[in-house]
Parts: sequence; structure tokens; C-alpha cells
Amino acid sequence: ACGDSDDGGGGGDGDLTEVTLQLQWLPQAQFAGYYAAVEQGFFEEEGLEVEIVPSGGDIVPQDALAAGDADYAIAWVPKVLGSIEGGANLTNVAQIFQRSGTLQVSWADSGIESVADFEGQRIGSWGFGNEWEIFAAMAAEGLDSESVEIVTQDFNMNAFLSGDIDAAQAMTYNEYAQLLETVNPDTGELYQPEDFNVISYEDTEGAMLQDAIWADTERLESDEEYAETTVAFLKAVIKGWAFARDNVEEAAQITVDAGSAWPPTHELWMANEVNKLIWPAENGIGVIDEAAWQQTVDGALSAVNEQGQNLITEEPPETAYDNTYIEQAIEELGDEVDTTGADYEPIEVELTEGGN
Amino acid sequence: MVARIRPLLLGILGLLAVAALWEGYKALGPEDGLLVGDNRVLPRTTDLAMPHVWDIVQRILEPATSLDGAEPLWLLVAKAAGVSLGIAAVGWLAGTLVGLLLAVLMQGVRIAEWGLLPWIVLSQTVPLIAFAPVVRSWGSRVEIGGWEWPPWLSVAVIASYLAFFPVAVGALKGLQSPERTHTELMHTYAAGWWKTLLKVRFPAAVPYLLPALRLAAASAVVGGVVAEVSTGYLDGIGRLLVSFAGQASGDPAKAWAPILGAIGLGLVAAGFVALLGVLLRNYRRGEATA
Amino acid sequence: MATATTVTTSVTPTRAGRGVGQVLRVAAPVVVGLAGLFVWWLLTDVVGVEEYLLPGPAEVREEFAANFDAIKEAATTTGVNALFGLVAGSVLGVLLATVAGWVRAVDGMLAPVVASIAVVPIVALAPVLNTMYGADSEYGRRMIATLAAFVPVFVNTLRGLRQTTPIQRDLMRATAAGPLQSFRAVTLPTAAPYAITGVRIASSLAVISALVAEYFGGPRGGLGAFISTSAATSAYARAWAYVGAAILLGLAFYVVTAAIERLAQHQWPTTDAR
Amino acid sequence: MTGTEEMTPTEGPAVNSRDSLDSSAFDTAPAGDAVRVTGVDKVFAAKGGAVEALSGIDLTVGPGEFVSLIGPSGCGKSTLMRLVADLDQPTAGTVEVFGKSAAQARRDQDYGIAFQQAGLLPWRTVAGNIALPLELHRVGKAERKERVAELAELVGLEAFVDRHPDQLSGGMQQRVAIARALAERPRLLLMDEPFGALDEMTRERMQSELARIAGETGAAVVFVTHSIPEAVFLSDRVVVMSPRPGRVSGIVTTGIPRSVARDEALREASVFFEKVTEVREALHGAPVAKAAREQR
Amino acid sequence: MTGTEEMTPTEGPAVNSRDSLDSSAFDTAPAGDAVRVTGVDKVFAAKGGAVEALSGIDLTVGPGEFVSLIGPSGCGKSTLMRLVADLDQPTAGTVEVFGKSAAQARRDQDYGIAFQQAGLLPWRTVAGNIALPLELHRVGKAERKERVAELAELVGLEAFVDRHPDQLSGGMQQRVAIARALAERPRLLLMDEPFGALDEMTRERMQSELARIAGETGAAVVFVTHSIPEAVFLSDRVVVMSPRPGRVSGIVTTGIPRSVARDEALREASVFFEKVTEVREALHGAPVAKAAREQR
Ligand SMILES: Nc1ncnc2c1ncn2[C@@H]1O[C@H](COP(=O)(O)OP(=O)(O)OP(=O)(O)O)[C@@H](O)[C@H]1O
Ligand SMILES: Nc1ncnc2c1ncn2[C@@H]1O[C@H](COP(=O)(O)OP(=O)(O)OP(=O)(O)O)[C@@H](O)[C@H]1O
Ligand SMILES: Cc1ncc(C[n+]2csc(CCO)c2C)c(N)n1
Ligand SMILES: [Mg+2]
Ligand SMILES: [Mg+2]
Repeated sequence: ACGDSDDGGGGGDGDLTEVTLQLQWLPQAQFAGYYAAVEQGFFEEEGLEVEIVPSGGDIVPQDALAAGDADYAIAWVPKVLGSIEGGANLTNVAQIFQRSGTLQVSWADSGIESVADFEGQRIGSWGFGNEWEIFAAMAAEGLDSESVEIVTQDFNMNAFLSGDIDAAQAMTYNEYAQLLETVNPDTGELYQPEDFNVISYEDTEGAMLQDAIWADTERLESDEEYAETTVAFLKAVIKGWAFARDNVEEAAQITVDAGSAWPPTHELWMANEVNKLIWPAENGIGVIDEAAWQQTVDGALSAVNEQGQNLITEEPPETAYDNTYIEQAIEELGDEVDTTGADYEPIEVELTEGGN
Repeated sequence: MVARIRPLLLGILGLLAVAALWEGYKALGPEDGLLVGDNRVLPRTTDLAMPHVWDIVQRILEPATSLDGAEPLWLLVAKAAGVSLGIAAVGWLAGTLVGLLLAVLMQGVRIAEWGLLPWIVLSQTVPLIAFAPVVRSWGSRVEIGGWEWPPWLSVAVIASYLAFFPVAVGALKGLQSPERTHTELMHTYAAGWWKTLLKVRFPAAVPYLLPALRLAAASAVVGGVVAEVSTGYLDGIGRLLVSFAGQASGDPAKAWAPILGAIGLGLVAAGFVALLGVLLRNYRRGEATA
Repeated sequence: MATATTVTTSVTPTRAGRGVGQVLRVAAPVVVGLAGLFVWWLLTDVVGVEEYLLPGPAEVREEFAANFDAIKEAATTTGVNALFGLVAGSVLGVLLATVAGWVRAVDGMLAPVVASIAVVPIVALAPVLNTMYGADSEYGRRMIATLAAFVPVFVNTLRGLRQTTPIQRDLMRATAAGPLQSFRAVTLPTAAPYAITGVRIASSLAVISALVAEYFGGPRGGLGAFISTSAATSAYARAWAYVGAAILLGLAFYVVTAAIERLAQHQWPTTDAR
Repeated sequence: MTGTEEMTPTEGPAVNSRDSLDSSAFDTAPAGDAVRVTGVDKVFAAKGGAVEALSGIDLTVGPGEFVSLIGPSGCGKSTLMRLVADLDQPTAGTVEVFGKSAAQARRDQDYGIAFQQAGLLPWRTVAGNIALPLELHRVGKAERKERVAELAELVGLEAFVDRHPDQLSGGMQQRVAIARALAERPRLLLMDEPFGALDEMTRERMQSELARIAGETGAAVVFVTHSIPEAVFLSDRVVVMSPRPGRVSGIVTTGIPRSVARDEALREASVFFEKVTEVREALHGAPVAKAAREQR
Repeated sequence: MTGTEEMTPTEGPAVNSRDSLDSSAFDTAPAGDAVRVTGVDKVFAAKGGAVEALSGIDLTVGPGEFVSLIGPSGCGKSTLMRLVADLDQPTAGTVEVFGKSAAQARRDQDYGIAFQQAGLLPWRTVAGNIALPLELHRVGKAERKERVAELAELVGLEAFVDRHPDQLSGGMQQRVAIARALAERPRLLLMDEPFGALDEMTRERMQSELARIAGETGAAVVFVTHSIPEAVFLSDRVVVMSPRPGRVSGIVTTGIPRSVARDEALREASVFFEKVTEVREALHGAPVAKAAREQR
């Protein structure tokens, strides 16, 4: 809706610059920092008027960005790498999540304790490009993608609970909580973490970078205002995530108010877990760690799906990420905000049945 | 009197029978469903897969979440269904208009019928999801004066894509339905194509059009809901379907609320068209009553 | 004034017209298709919509060829599911319609159930059916295809069962035919073409439902799953190649059932003998 | 009444008297009447109240007799015929067919029936349509085939047995329906305006054929019609009915014996015109314009 | 030929002679013929080859004249009428209506037309159906209403103007169709078996009504029928056609002047029977069974 006529970047009082941010899913605490920045007026402080556009099953955020429908987009790095090789011209300007939040959960007695144990098992995945970490981790273990049976998971963990899947894909902040919110019919109590084996991809070679902020490469290069707006945008985002870190409960409430349909304790759990993926950020929030980036690229190069297709076949261009904007934002913020969260401590969230 | 409420009573009896079948199978059926070899021919009966009917009813009456001031689930669902109904209505209207225009074109020009009809049939085998992002993307670029393309309009456009099909086909059949005596009569009155269309073809098409419009209403609802899910529209019932399905592990009964809501929504939409049929009853005198 | 009509059109042009009509019947849709293709090509190659967002016909064709085996396999998976749904839905539809045609009360009881099935969106049912039948099983989506196919078959068959004329019913009674005999001799042949028309309508629905159901979980391997995966990774040319296969699959179902419908109408003509 | 000439048999073509019948091919006429209707009332419950379709009907049809029912629309002709066929039950009174109840006669297939619409099954060939009642009563295949050939010849459709109804003219279809009605050699034929949908010329041809067939098979016929000439041309007796409620208002005996050929000559005979006039007058209640006629 | 008696006008009820016509209400008869068909051929291209539906037809219908077309099915009666109505064009020859081309006459609404099926629009009331042609030709609302009332009275349906066709009997429907055909005061009425679907008694009543209406309006009528008595009863001339190819095989002038009332008496007059026989013979090609008849 905008972009072509961005007038003037950050700071200026006068007219606000209109900015559209494309999310990769419905409103939920996974995006708490952005909603907090809107709600707390951080964007306004930077001279921006930000519209957050949620996405459904078929809206691909990086494509909305490439098509000019949005100015920035939140997307997982491996998916965008695929898009870049397909011809999209995009740049990662801030790697908000420093760690992968993907788990592969199996029953405690299943004997699946590492990726190497996947062989011959029914492995759950959502598809939609969320499956590349699995294939990358398997490739690192020397496992062929055809050595497992990939089953598409839908919106809940029922397939796993019913025994249709041996190891289910789960985000720490969402599906894993869904398991812990479910009553174990054998005990009448909620399932406990001891009931499951949890493999975190963060601990494997397959780990890939997830939620990042993407911008249009060409506009960054040719449109100075857009470049300035990017820095202003990132400054507000940093403030937003810092707020979410320091006010977890409030942040969770903000996303509920913004339209999240999750029940309150689930939302709070999600806000808390997401914080763990961001903080502490040694180099400062959003700064892309070269090693982690390279691991993601290597994983993307090595991953082959069960159809024998590769995600990417060559190294991405240098423009695929650029730390200058986030670094400038951190610098401009100075001491105003704690951008590393060195002494971050997560809170304890007690899950309830159904998350209610 | 009895004759009037008989269909209603039978209908309720039918729904009760379905509920009884559900509970009966749940009580008697094997926990893991009926497996023939590796094929699960009959479903599982666990509470996760098949919640008790009364649990579903009870859950619908409870508040949606434990949050202070949370609405009862049924109200939340009803409100969302209302929004979806409005969007589907716009899609239905647009689809009806396009369908009618196509039908008139095809009726008037033989070659247009030959050239277009196969493609119209084929158009319905293209999965919605293939172009949902395109519609939203193009929509987001439309800006006329101060008016911006709202997200719900993308949903309506996709809904109309499903709705236009039965209208185009049904209206074409209807426009071609007048007996030769009627069209020839118009010829003897030296009435042209347009007058024949207005005075004979459209009225004669009504009995064909009404079932088509009813089908279109159902399609608009189904298409609209899918489009809501597909494009991430927040205020409709499609979103509740996805969100509550996501909570189905810990709260299995909750997921059924928007499903029942979607069915009710479709029935209301079809009911509106039935009302239209009552208004147009003079044009349906030829219809068989059986 | 006295301008009398002296038309001396010979017979041959009209006959030639018939031939031209036959040619146009085939040519017209082909021309429209080519025009569509041309516009597509124009958009991508001349107007220059980014290939990344809208791949041209050539790219899609290339992807189709490159992934032909994978596409064939995926089409088979989806096709088998759709076929299962079509057959099961048709059988169910015919059986229930027969019962409803026989016992009025059953018809009344089924009415709201059928009306509900007719309007329930696939997205709504897919997750619960996947849970009921298991995410590792194709049966969840087969059920969805079954439900989709069931409705038109049921509705059409029921209508067909009611198309017997009073004369035919009187005739059966007058010849002292039993209920089963008159069902076989009159009711069934009358209803058959209607039921098969229902199957024809159901065929497209079965394919599209089987396809869309794949978006919402279950084993991977069908066209729907790969359309979504390809699109999610911006591989649009590949996605459209799969969409093309989906269209071909739908077309195949339609053509086959339409041919069966023709045969049936020939076998059991409905034209009132007068 | 008006006629003074006596009926003189024409010297037309071979007369098919009932005596010349091959009685092995058809059931012999039984003792007693073909149809005996006694004190029959029929009331239909309708939306606007009850409709008294028939009231106090008494009627007897002898074996081999040809009786026509005539009367204005709605006078109950079809209703009466349907009671005889046991397609409906009387509200009061009794209907006997060959001394049995109508229901028993139906189960025994003592009658054959034909309607205004030929009512052929469009998906069956001519042969298949004629064979239908035989098939339903489990007549063996070989016998069925033989009988169909026989009947097709009787109605002059030998060359068309493999055609479907939609390939036949209206008259041919009606002949198939008649052949079907005759399939089980019934001793009674019930026909409800069988020629109503045919054009006049075809109709006249069919009338002659029906007369011949009725003669050859020796069956009694109850024939519903709107056409006075048709009734007179075919019948031994014409039963005239009047409506609201349906009653028998008169019976005209044509006095044209079976032995007289039903052909063109009869249609132009003065006795024919006289009987037509007589039925017309019975139908209109009073001798209409009798004065005017007598002037001439 | 066979008849020896002369036609004597009956002393029936008031005779509607054309002279008594209110000529202000209807267009006055123009100079020249209503219909002039000259050397018309019509060939249809059909699957099995060309069908010669009409061949060398010459026919003239005078103003106010009532002409019936009769002939076996498929002889081209409807085709001929459709050529006059400009619903089809001749392969050769000319068709003139009131001295203009058929197309021009159609555009000028010089004729009204009625078919075997009443062809009423089921969603319109009786009034709406009668008003249809007036509506199409932008006759003002007040005038339309007046004219509809007039026509409804003419056909005796004043009490039914607000009914829908499905609430009418077949005869009433046909009357509406006739009223509609008369709506624009045409000087020529074309009717293709308008009573073909009616039962015989209704049909006879409708015939009398049509005769009255034709007399009152003074319109020329071309009337297609299968019924010989109907043709004789109504017409000044009966045109007999024969098929393959369709030709005029004879013309019978009834000699029953317009001044003779078309009523029951006429149906029982001997001149009527004679003309019926004459048309029958013309139709059958030769005087059938003449010998047999003369014997009596
Ligand atoms: N099933 C029925 N229900 C109610 N009324 C009926 C039914 N069948 C016939 N009637 C009424 O009974 C009366 C006699 O009808 P019937 O069909 O026997 O007349 P008909 O003499 O055969 O007439 P037509 O010459 O038009 O065939 C009519 O008033 C008719 O409306
Ligand atoms: N549109 C047409 N195409 C081909 N052949 C036609 C067409 N219309 C009529 N015919 C043929 O022309 C011949 C005359 O038909 P027409 O309808 O004029 O006969 P008719 O005398 O009106 O018969 P009927 O008494 O059955 O109404 C028939 O052989 C008919 O099959
Ligand atoms: C159709 C579908 N797509 C993705 C997810 C899982 N999911 C929910 S949030 C999230 C992180 C990205 O936003 C992911 C992967 C799902 N359950 N259903
Ligand atoms: Mg009757
Ligand atoms: Mg004709």
C-alpha cells in the first residue's frame, strides 16, 4: 500500500511515514515485539505509522514483500533463501530470533533420542517450507530423506497424540505447549515434560535461522529514504522486543488485544519462549551471526526433500543479509535501550488444560 | 398444522439420529477405529477424535477463554459467522452478476458458448489456494482516490469465483429453456433480442436460476471460508476454524464450535435464497411439485 | 410496397453450415485457450511482470517436464483418493437416496443432514477427520472426497427416483408387479441417468476436495501438498506445473464421467415416448 | 328415432366373426359377465372439500362385448375405469371382474390396460415393451419370444420390434401399448382414451385395427373416449355419463353387429350418422335443434 | 358430387353477418388479398438428405375469408403457415401478405397467430398475457387496460383476467391465446391446430366461438387442422394437401355462407355431412367405398 512515496525517514515530527509489515502467520505472541512497538507508540516516536498484516496459510511473506505489497516482512531464513534463488531480491536486515525454536518431539519410550534415530520412522512436519531443518539435520547424519516417512501435521498435535506420527515437529513456543496443555488419559493429569523425548534442532547441524526482518534489496540500494526508514523501523522494533522482554505479561496481553485467539496462559507461554529465542543477544538484538548464517546456508545446500528437490543449489548472493542497518539502529539507540539483554531471565509459566 | 411442522420434526429427529449414531459408535466402536489391514475404515472413538455430543454443547455455552470478560463461545462464533456471511453475500452478488453476464453472452452468441463453456467448467478444477495470494496481492495495490482495497474484498472476490460457476451454467440453461413457441411468438411480434431476453428468457430462467443461486450461496460460503483461511483474514469464521483447530489437542470440543457455526452459516445463506424463491413464486408455476 | 420475398437459397450452404458448426465447436474453445495463453505470455514476456511472481508458460512447461515423474506420482495419489471418494460417495448417495425415496420419513430426516453436508467447508472438516482417521492415513481426505461426492449423487438420484410417471406406476400395478419388480423394471432405469448425472457433477468435486484436503495435514505425496509446498518456497513455476496436473486430473475425471453419462442416457433414454 | 333405413351389412372384406376365433390361442370366454359394477360411489378428498367423482354407478359388460364410456371432461370415466382395474378402490358398492373381486382379477391378470399416453418404457425396444408383463410373470424366454412375435404381427409391427419408442410415430407407439395390453391374453381390455393423442387420420386407422384385434381375440373391451364417432364406430353399447356427481345418464346400443366390418364404408353409412346424432343428443341432455333438423 | 340437397340457412339465433361489423373498432379490409402465395417451394436440409416440405404451392386468401388447411401429418401445413408468418423463408416463390412481403407484414403486425399449444407465459396473468403484444409495441397503460378488458369479454374470460394460466382449463387457455392474437386488431389470423389439444366437447364449443369472433372482427383466417368436421364447420374453403412433397391436392368450397350460424344445428345438417364426406374423399384421393355407399 505504500513504499513508492515514503517521505522522509525517522525522527521528523510532521507527517508519519506509512509502513507495512507482513507477518508469516496470524497474530500471536511470536510477533509480540512488533505489536508492542505499535501499542507503545515506539513506531510513532520514529516517525512511522506501521500497519501489521497477518498472513494465512497461503500468503508467503517474502513474496508479498517482493511484489511490493509490503515494505518489510518477517520470514524464516531458509524459506527466503529458496525465494532468493528463485529470483527474489531480498535482504535480511535484522535476525530477530538468534536461535531455532524447532523441536522434534517423540514419546519418552519411543527410543527416538537423536536425529539418527529417525530412520524408518514417521516424521511429522507442517510442510509449507517448514520442513528444511529436518532434512538438513538428517543430511548431516547421513540420512537419506527417503529413509523416513514424512507426514504432514495440521494445526494441532492430535496426530502425534493418536500415534499417527512417531516424532512430531513442534515450536517451543507453540506446539510443545499444546502437548503440555493436554490431559493424559492414562493419568487424568496434564502431560509432563518427562513424558516426551525432545530433540531441539538448535543442538543439531540442521539448525537454521528463523524469524528475520526482510527488506527489498533494490530499494535499499536506490532509495535513500527507504534505507533511513529501515533504520527507524528497526529502532522501534528493538524497543518493542525489549519491552516484551521486560514486560512479558503485558506483551502477551497486547497480542491478545491485537487479535490473537490463543487462551491467556498459552499466549504468555509463547511470549516467554519467544524471548528465550532472542535474549540474550550477545552482539545486540538482530545482528546476524556469520557462523549461524553460514550454518543455515550449508544446511539449505545439503537438504534434499523426499521428492529429491533441493532448497537451494548455490550460495546466496552477498546482498542476502546486511548488518549495517541493525547496527546503525543499535548505535543510534545507545543507552536508551538494553539491546543485548545480557542478564535476561525468563519467567516461569504454569500451563493449564487447553491453555485456558 | 401437523403437516406444516412435520418436516421440522422429522428434521430434528434426523439430527438427533445423527447424534445418537455418533454416541452409539463412540460407545461401541473400537478405540483405535476399525482397521482392515492397514486401512482405518471406521474412525477412532477417543475423546480427542470424537468428543461427546454433550461436551461439545457444554463447551459452546462456556466462555471462549478464561480471560475476564471473555464472550461465550457461541457468541464469538456467531459474530464471526455474521461477518463471514456479509462477505459471502458480497461474493455471491458479484458471482451472480458475472455468471448472469456470461450466461447472457453465451445465450446470445453461439460461438461464445462453445468457446467459453469448457473453460468455465475447467475453471472450477483450479484449486482456490493457487490464486488466493495473487488476488490479495493485486487487491492491495488498488487505490482509487482515498479508497483502499480492504482485505475482506479479496475474500469476497475469491468467494465469487466459486459462486459464478453454478449461476453461469444454470442461467445459460434457463435462458435456453423457453419453448420455441414462446420465442417464435416474440418473433411474430417483431420483438428484438433484448425484449425477448427481458420478457421471455429471464422469466423462464427463474426455475433454473433459483437452484443455481442456492448452490452459489453455498459455494460462496465455502469459498469465502477457505479464502479467509488462505489469506489470513482475521474477523471471519475461517480464522476461528484454524485457531480453534490449533487448540484441539487440549480442548477438543472447542474445535467443533466454528464447524457447527460454518454449517449454520451455510444453511442461513441457502435459506435466504429459498426466501428469494418465495418472492419469485409466480415465475415458478411450471415447476413440478414432487 | 409489393416487395415480395423471392428467396432462392439452395440447400447446400446450410449443410456446409452444419460442417462449419462442427469445426467451430472444437475450434472456439481452442482459440479461447490460445488467446488466454497469449495474454499470459504477453504479461510475462512483453509487459514484463516479474517471472519470479508470474512464471511464463514456457517455464511452467519446463517445470512440468522436469518434474514429470514426481507429478505423475502425486497425481496418482490424489487421483486414487478422489476416485475412492467418488465411488464411496456415489454408492452411499445411491443407497441413501433409495431408502429416502422409499420411506418418506427417512427423506425428511436426511434433509437437514444432507443440507449441512452440502454447505460444510472442507477447511472445517479436514482437521477433525484427520484426527478421526489418523494423520498417517489417506482415509481422512478420502472421507472428505466422499462427503463432497455424496451430495450431488444423493440429490440427483432422489430426484430421479421420483421421475417415474403416474402411467408407469399404474402400469406396474395393473400388471400385478411386486415392489421389487417395479423397482427393477421402472424406477431404477428411470433414476439411473439422473444418478449418473450426479456422479458426473460429483467427479470434479471429488478431485478438488481430495486436493484441498491435502493442505490440512495427512501423508504427503499428493498434488495439493506439493502445490502448497512449492508456493511456500516461491517455486511458482513448479507450483503451477502441479496446478496444471490438478486441472488435467479434474478434466480426466470429468471427461470419463461425462462419457459414462452419455452412455447411460443412450441406454436409458429419458425422452418421454410420445 | 330419426333413422328410417335398416342397417344392412356391407359386402366389405372378410368379416372376422368371433366364431372364426382360434380358441386355443386365447382363453375361452367364461360363464358370467366380464365386468359387473354395482352401486359404486367414489369420493375423493381434495383441498377444497370432497369431490364426488362417481355416484350410484351400475354397469355390466358382457364377455366379448365392446362398451364405450363417453362424457364431458371430469365426469368420472377414468375413475370408473381405474376402479375396474383396481388402481383405485370404490367408496361404496362393488366391482366384480369375471365374478371375482377387482383386486383378484388384477392379480390373476384377467385384464390388459392401455392409456392415452402409450406409456412405453423409453429404454426398452418395442419387443422389450411388449414382453414386459410376460417378464414380470416369469414366462420363459423362448415362449416370451414367440408370443412377442405373434403380438407384433397382430398389431402390424413385425418390422419394428428392435426399434425404441422414440423412433416410432404416435400411432405406432399406441399399437405397441395395445400389444402389451394383450400380451397375457386377457379376456378384458381396458382402454382410457388410447387414441386421444393421435391425429385424426391415424386415429381412424387405429380404430379399424382395434376393432379387428378385439374381434380376433374375442376380448371384452371397456373403452373411454371423448369422440362420439369413435364410440359409435367401435362399440356395441355407448355409455353416456354426466358430471357432478358422475352418473350414467344414458346408454345407446349402436345395433351395429360385430359382423359388420369397421371400415370407411361404415363411416359414411347413414346408420352411423344417426347413431352419432343419437349419442350427441344423449350427451347434451335433450334433442338439440331437433326441430331444425326435422325441417330438412 | 354426392349431395343433392341445397343448403338452407337455419333459422337459428342472431346471425353475425360481416356487414353488422363495427368497422371503427377494426381496421377496414384493404384492397387486395390477405394472403397470396405464388409458386412456393420449401426444402429443408435434414440428416437423411433434403426434405421437400412444400412444392409449387399457389394459394390466395381473400380479405375476411376463412380458409382451412387439412392433410395428413407431415404434408407441410405448418410449414406453409410459418412461411406466411415469416417464421421461415421459402426456398422458391413468393409470399405476400396484404400486398407486402411477409417480413414487412410481420413488422407491421398485420397478423395475429395462435398455435396448438396455447403458448401462454405461465408467469403472467391472463390480462398480462393478452397485453403482451401491446406492451411490446408501447401501447399506453390506460389504452392497454381498456383493450385487455375488451378482448377478455370477447373471449368470455372477464372473470378470469387475474388468474394464471395453470389455473385455467385447456379451452380457457386457448381462448386467452386467441385474445392475444387479436390484441392488435390484425386483419389476418393464423392458427395452427389451435384446438388440437382439447377434448372433443370443448373443441366444439371453441369452434363456435371462433366462428363468432372471426365474424365479429372480420379478419381473414388461415386455419390448420386435422379434423375434417372442424374444417367444414368453420371454413369458406378447405384446402386439402398431400405429402411428399407437400402439394395442394384439392380445394373444397363448403358453400356454407358466413351468414349461417355455426351451431349444433349445422353439425347435424345433411349438407354438413355431405361436405365432410367430400373432404374425406378429396383427402383419400378417390371416392372411397363409393360403390358400397351408393348401394344404400
Ligand atoms: N386422485 C384424485 N384426487 C382428487 N380428485 C380426483 C382424483 N382423480 C380424479 N379426481 C376428480 O374426479 C373427477 C372425475 O375425474 P376423472 O379423471 O375420472 O374424469 P374423466 O371423465 O376421466 O375426465 P377427462 O375426460 O378429462 O379424462 C374430477 O372432478 C376430478 O377432478
Ligand atoms: N425445421 C425443419 N427441418 C427439417 N425438416 C422439417 C422442418 N420442419 C418441418 N420439416 C419437415 O417438413 C415436412 C412438413 O412438416 P410440417 O410440420 O409442415 O407438417 P404438418 O403438415 O404441419 O404436419 P403435422 O400435421 O404433423 O403438424 C415434414 O416432413 C417435416 O419432417
Ligand atoms: C498450515 C500451518 N502452517 C504452519 C503451522 C505451524 N506454525 C504455527 S506458527 C509457526 C511459526 C511460523 O509462524 C508455525 C510453523 C501450522 N500449525 N499450520
Ligand atoms: Mg380421463
Ligand atoms: Mg403441423
